[in-house]
Amino acid sequence: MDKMALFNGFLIIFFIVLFVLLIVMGQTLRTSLFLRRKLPLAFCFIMGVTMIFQFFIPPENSLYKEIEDLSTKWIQIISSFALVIGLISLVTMNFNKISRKYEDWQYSIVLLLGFFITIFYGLRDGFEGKEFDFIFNYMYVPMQSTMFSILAFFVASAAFRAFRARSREATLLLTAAVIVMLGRVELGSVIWSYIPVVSRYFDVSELAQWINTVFTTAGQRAILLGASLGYIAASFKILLGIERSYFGSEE
Amino acid sequence: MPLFMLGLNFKPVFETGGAVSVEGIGIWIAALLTLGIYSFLYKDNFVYKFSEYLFVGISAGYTLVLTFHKYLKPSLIEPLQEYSRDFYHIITSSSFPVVNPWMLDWQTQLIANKFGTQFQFIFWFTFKIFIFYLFPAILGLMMISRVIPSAAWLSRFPLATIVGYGSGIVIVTTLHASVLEQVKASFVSFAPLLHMKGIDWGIIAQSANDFILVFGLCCAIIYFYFSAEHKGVILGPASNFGIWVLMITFGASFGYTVMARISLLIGRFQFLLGDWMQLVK
Amino acid sequence: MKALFTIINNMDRRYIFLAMVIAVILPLIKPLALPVKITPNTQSSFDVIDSLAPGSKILLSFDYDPASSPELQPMAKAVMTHCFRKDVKMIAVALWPQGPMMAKKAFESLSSDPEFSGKKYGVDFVNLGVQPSYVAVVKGMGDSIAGVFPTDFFGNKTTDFEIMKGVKNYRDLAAIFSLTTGSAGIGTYVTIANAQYKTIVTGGCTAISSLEYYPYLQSKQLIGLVEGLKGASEYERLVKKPALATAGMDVQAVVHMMLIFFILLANVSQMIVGKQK
Amino acid sequence: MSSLKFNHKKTNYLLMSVLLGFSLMFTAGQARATGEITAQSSQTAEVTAASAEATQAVSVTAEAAAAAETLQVPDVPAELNTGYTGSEKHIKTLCAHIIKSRTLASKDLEESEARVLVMDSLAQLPIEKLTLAQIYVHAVELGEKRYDMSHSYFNPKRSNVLIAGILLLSFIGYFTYHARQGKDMFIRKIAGLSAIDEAVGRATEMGKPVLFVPGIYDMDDIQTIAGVSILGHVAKKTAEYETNLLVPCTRSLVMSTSQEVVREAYLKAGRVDSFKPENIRYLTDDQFGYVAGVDGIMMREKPAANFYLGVFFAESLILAETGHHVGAIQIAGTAMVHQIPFFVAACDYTLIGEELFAASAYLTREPMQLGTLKGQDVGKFLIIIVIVLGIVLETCGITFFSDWFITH
Repeated sequence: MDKMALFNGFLIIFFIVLFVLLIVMGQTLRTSLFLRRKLPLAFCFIMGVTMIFQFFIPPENSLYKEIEDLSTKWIQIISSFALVIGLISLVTMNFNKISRKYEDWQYSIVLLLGFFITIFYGLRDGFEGKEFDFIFNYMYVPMQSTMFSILAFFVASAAFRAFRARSREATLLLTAAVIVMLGRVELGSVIWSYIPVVSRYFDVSELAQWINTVFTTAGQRAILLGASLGYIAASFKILLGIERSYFGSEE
Repeated sequence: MPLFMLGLNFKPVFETGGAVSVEGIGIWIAALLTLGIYSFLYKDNFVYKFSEYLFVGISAGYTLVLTFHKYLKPSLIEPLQEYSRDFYHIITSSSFPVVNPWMLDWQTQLIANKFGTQFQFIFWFTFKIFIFYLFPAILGLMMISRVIPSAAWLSRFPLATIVGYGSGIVIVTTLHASVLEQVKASFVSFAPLLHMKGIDWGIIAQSANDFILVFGLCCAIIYFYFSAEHKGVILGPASNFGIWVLMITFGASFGYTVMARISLLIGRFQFLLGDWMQLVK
Repeated sequence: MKALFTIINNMDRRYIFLAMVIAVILPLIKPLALPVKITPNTQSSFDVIDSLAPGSKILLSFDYDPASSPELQPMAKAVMTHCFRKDVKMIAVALWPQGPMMAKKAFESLSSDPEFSGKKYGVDFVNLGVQPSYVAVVKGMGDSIAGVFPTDFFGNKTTDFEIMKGVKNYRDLAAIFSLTTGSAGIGTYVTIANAQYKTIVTGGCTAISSLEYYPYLQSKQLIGLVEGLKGASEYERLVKKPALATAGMDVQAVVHMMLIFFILLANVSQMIVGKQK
Repeated sequence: MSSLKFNHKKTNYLLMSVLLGFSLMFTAGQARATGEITAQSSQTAEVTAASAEATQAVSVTAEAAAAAETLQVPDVPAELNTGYTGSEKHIKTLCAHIIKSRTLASKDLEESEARVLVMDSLAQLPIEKLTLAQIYVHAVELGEKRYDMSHSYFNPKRSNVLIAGILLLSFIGYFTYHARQGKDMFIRKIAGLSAIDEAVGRATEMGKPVLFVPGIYDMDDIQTIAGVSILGHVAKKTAEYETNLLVPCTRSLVMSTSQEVVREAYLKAGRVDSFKPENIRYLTDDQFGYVAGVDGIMMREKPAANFYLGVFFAESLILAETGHHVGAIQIAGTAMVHQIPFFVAACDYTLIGEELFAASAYLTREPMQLGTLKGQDVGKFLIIIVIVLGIVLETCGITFFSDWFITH
C-alpha cells in the first residue's frame, strides 16, 4: 500500500516534469514550420489511414482488435487530459466573476460549490458513495430529465408559430404533421371520422403510416445519402490537409 | 397548515420516528429544482438562475468524475501501476505473482530463456509502455500546454490525432452503413406488376408506393445538387418536388416525435404529482 | 373580430405552456378514459387470465428494471388487479436483478387499496425474488420451483407459504404471465416452459420490443401480448380500473388534439388577419 | 479564410501511395483468403509439434487433452444422425446446419460456399456408410480451416466497401485536383449561408452580440469541424463589424479549437485587441446542463443572431425556441436527420445535411474546395444511376447486382 502511494507520487512528479519539458520544447521549437504545420497534418493522415486500414482487416486477425484497442485508448487518454483546459476555463471564469463582482456573481458561487462538492465526493468514493449517489439521484438526474421534458412545451409553441400555410412548402409541412398527429392517437381517428367524404375512403392512422413508409423513408434516405457524401468528401479533405481551418492560425 | 386544508399531502421530510428521511429530503430537493427549471418557461428569474448554475456545476463535476473513473483510471493510471509492479517483480526475480497476462507471458519466456537478454526485455517493455500509455499521455499534456500561449501550438498534435481518427473512421463507416445499405434498400422490384394477372389492386398500390419512394428519393437527392442552378426542364421541377418530399418528411417526423416528448413530460409530472405531492398513486 | 384574431395571432407562448400544463395535469389526477380500441392481442391476454377458475395459481414474472417501469409497472398493476378480483393467486419471480423491487412496489401499492385490503402476502401473492442465469432458472422451475427459489425475496422459506402448497412445478400452474423488456422473459418462457411443459404463456412487453414476439403469437406458443403503455391502458380498461396507463394515454390524446387545435387556430387567425390587412 | 500555398505534387504522391497500399492489401488479402499460404501451414505444423511435445511429456494430460478435443468437435444436431443418400434435400439441410454451426456462424457463409464445403468433404471422405453427421463434422472442420482469416490482412467480405470507396474518392479526388487549374466553378445559392453576413450585420446595428453554438459533439465528428470552419467566417465578420461573438462549448477540445479559429480571424482583420477569449467558454460536457447554460446566456445577453452548426440532438428545439423568443435571427445546420425538422420549424434558415458540409467551399470559394463539391455532385449522380440500374435488374429478376451491396 505504501509503495503504491510512493509510485503514484512518482507518477505525478514524472508527469509534471514531462509537462515542463514539453513547454520548454514548445517554446524553443516554436519557429520550426515543419513541426508547426507539416507534422500535425502527418499525424492526422497517419491516424486516419490506420483507421481505414483497420476496417478492412478481418476481425479474426488479432491486429484488428489491437488497433481498435490502441486507438480508443489513445483517444480516451487525450480527451481526458483535454477536459482539464475546459474545466480550468470554467473555474477561472467563475472565480473572476466573483472577485470582480460582475452581474449575477452570486450564482457563480453556487456553480463552483456544486462543482467542487461533486468532484470531492465523486473522486473520494467513486460512484458507490452515499453522498455522490444523493447528488446524482436527487439533483443531477431530475434536472436533466426536467430540461429534456421542457421540449414538450417548445414542441407546442413551435408548432403554433411555424406551422402556418404561408407557402406551398409550409402547407405540405403542416398537413403532414397534422395527419401524423391525428393518426398517432385513438381520439384522432374519432375526430377524423367527422370529416366528410375523405374519411370514408381513408383511415387516418393508415394515412399516417403511408406518409411514414413512403415519404419519410424517401426524404430521410436522401438526406442520409447526401450527408454521407458530404462526410466522405470532408474527411478526404481533412486527411489530405486541404481543409485545415480547424488549426486556426497558419503562422 | 394551509397545505393540509387544500387536501395536499406532501412527501414528509421526517420519518415516523422523527428521524430525517434521506429520501424525503431528496424528493423535496428534486421537486424544487424541477420547478426551478420549469419557472424558466414563465420568464428568466432567480430560481432558474440558481438551478441553472447548480446544474452546470454539478454536471461539469460529474463529467470530471466520470472521465477520471471510467477513462483515465482504467486506461492510464491502473495499467501503469500494474505494469510497473510486474516489471519490478520480474527484474528483481521476486516471488510475487505477476498479474498482467502480457507480462506473465514475457516472464515465462524470460525464464525459459526464449526472450533474449534482460536488456532486450527492458527495451521491449519500455517500447510497449511508450506506445500504449506514455505517447497518448504526452499528447494529452500537449493539449494542456495551451494554457501557456507560446507553447500553445503543441496542442495541434493531439487535435490532429483526434480529427484524423474521426475522419478515418467516418469514411469507411458511412460507406459501409449508410451508402451501400441505403442504396441497396432502394432497389425495389417491379416484377410483381409485370407478372400480374388481371388487376390486383394490392400489387398496383405497392408498386405505386415503391415508385413514389424511389422517385421522391431521386428528386430529393437532386435538390442537394450544388454545381448547377436549379432551373430548366429536369433540374427545376425535380428539385422542386424534392423540396416537397423533404417538407412532408419534416412535417411527418415532427408529428411523429410529439408522442415521445410528451412521455417525458408525463414522467416529470408523475414525479411531481405522485412522489412529491402524493396526489397520484 | 379582427382584433381578437390579431391577439390570437401574436399570442404569448406562455398561454400555450399553461394550456399544456393543464392538459397534462388534469388527466393524470382524474383519468378521462377516452375511447380506446382494444387490440386482439390484449384481449386474448386478458381472456387467458379471465378464464381461470378462482383459486388457481399463475406465475407472474417481473423481467424488467426501473428504466422500463413507466410502461410495464402500470401493466403489472392492471394484471394483478385482475387476478385479485378473480381470486387467482400469483407467484412472482424475476429474471432481472431489479425485478423483485418492482414486484414489491406493485404489491405494496395495490394492497394499500381498500378494495384489496383482504389480500395477504404469502396467501394471494408471494415474491420469490431473483436468481442468476435466467435460462437455468426457467429450466429449473420445470423441475421444482422451490428448488430454484429456496427462499422468497425477504429471506423466508418458500415452502412455508400457504400459496406454495400443492405447487411443485409448471404443471401445477394455470398460466405464466411474463412482463418483459430485453432478452430474458417471454422468449425464454415460450421456448422452455411452453415447448417442454405445455404451460400456457402470455405476457406484456415494451412497445419497442413487441415485434420480436409476433412469430410466437402466430405459432400460438404465446397467447396474447400486452404491448407498451397503449396495451397497458387497454388492459386497465378491460379490468375497468383506469390508472396510470390510461392517464398517460389520455394525456397523449389530449395534447395531440390540443396541438392540432392550436395549429388550426394559428392558420385561421393568420388567414383572417392577413386578408384584412 | 486561408490562402494556402499547397504542394500539390506531394499530396498527389500521398494519394497514390494510399491507393497503392489499398491495392496491395487487396491482393494480399485475396491470396490469403483463397490460398493455403505457407505461413499458415507452417503455423499448424508448429502447433502439432507443440502438442506432440506435450504428449510425450505427460501422457495422462494428453488423454485429458484428447478428451477435451473431442468435446470441441462441433456438437452435431440430432437431425443429422441419419445415413447419407445423396439426395438434394440432405445437402440442403447440411448446408443450413453448416452455416449455423457454432464456429462458422460468425463468418456469414453463403449457401453456395457451404455447398462447396459439403462437396469437398464428400470427395475426401470414404464413400461407404456415410452419415450426415460425419459429413457435417468434416465440412465444418474444413470450413474452419478455409475461412480462417486470422493471418490475412484483408477481409474479402468488405471488398464492396473498398471498391465503392475507391470509386467515390477517385471522383472527388479527380475534381479536387482538376479544379486547381483555375477554372471558376458555379455553385448554386445556399440561402442559409448567404444570410450569415446579413445576420451579423443586423446584430451590429442593434448593438447586440452574436451567439454561435458548435453542436454537442467533440472534434472527432466531421460536422463539428464543418461548424468550426463556418465559425471562422462568422468571426471574420464580427471582427470587421466589431460585434461581440459568444461561443459556449460543450467539449473542451472544441473550446480550444474555437478560440484558436476566432483569434486567427481577429488577427486577419487586424483587431486582435478586441478578441475576448473569455467569450469562448466551456460550460459542461453534459447535454442538458449545457442547454440550461446556453438558454441562460441567451436570456441574459439577448443575442441578435444565433448560429447552430454541428451535431444536435434533442436540444435543437430547446435552443431554437429560446433563441426565437429573444428575437434573434437564427441560422441552423446539421446532418442529424431527426433534428432537421425542428430547426426547419423554429429557425429562419436551415442548412440541411450536405449543405452544412458545402459551407466551407461556399464561403471560401477556394478552387480545391469547390472541386470537392463538384466531385460530390458526380457522386450523387452516380448514386441515382446505380439505383435506377438496380431497380431495372431487380425487376428483371437478376440479383447479383443487389447482392453485391450486402454489407458484412
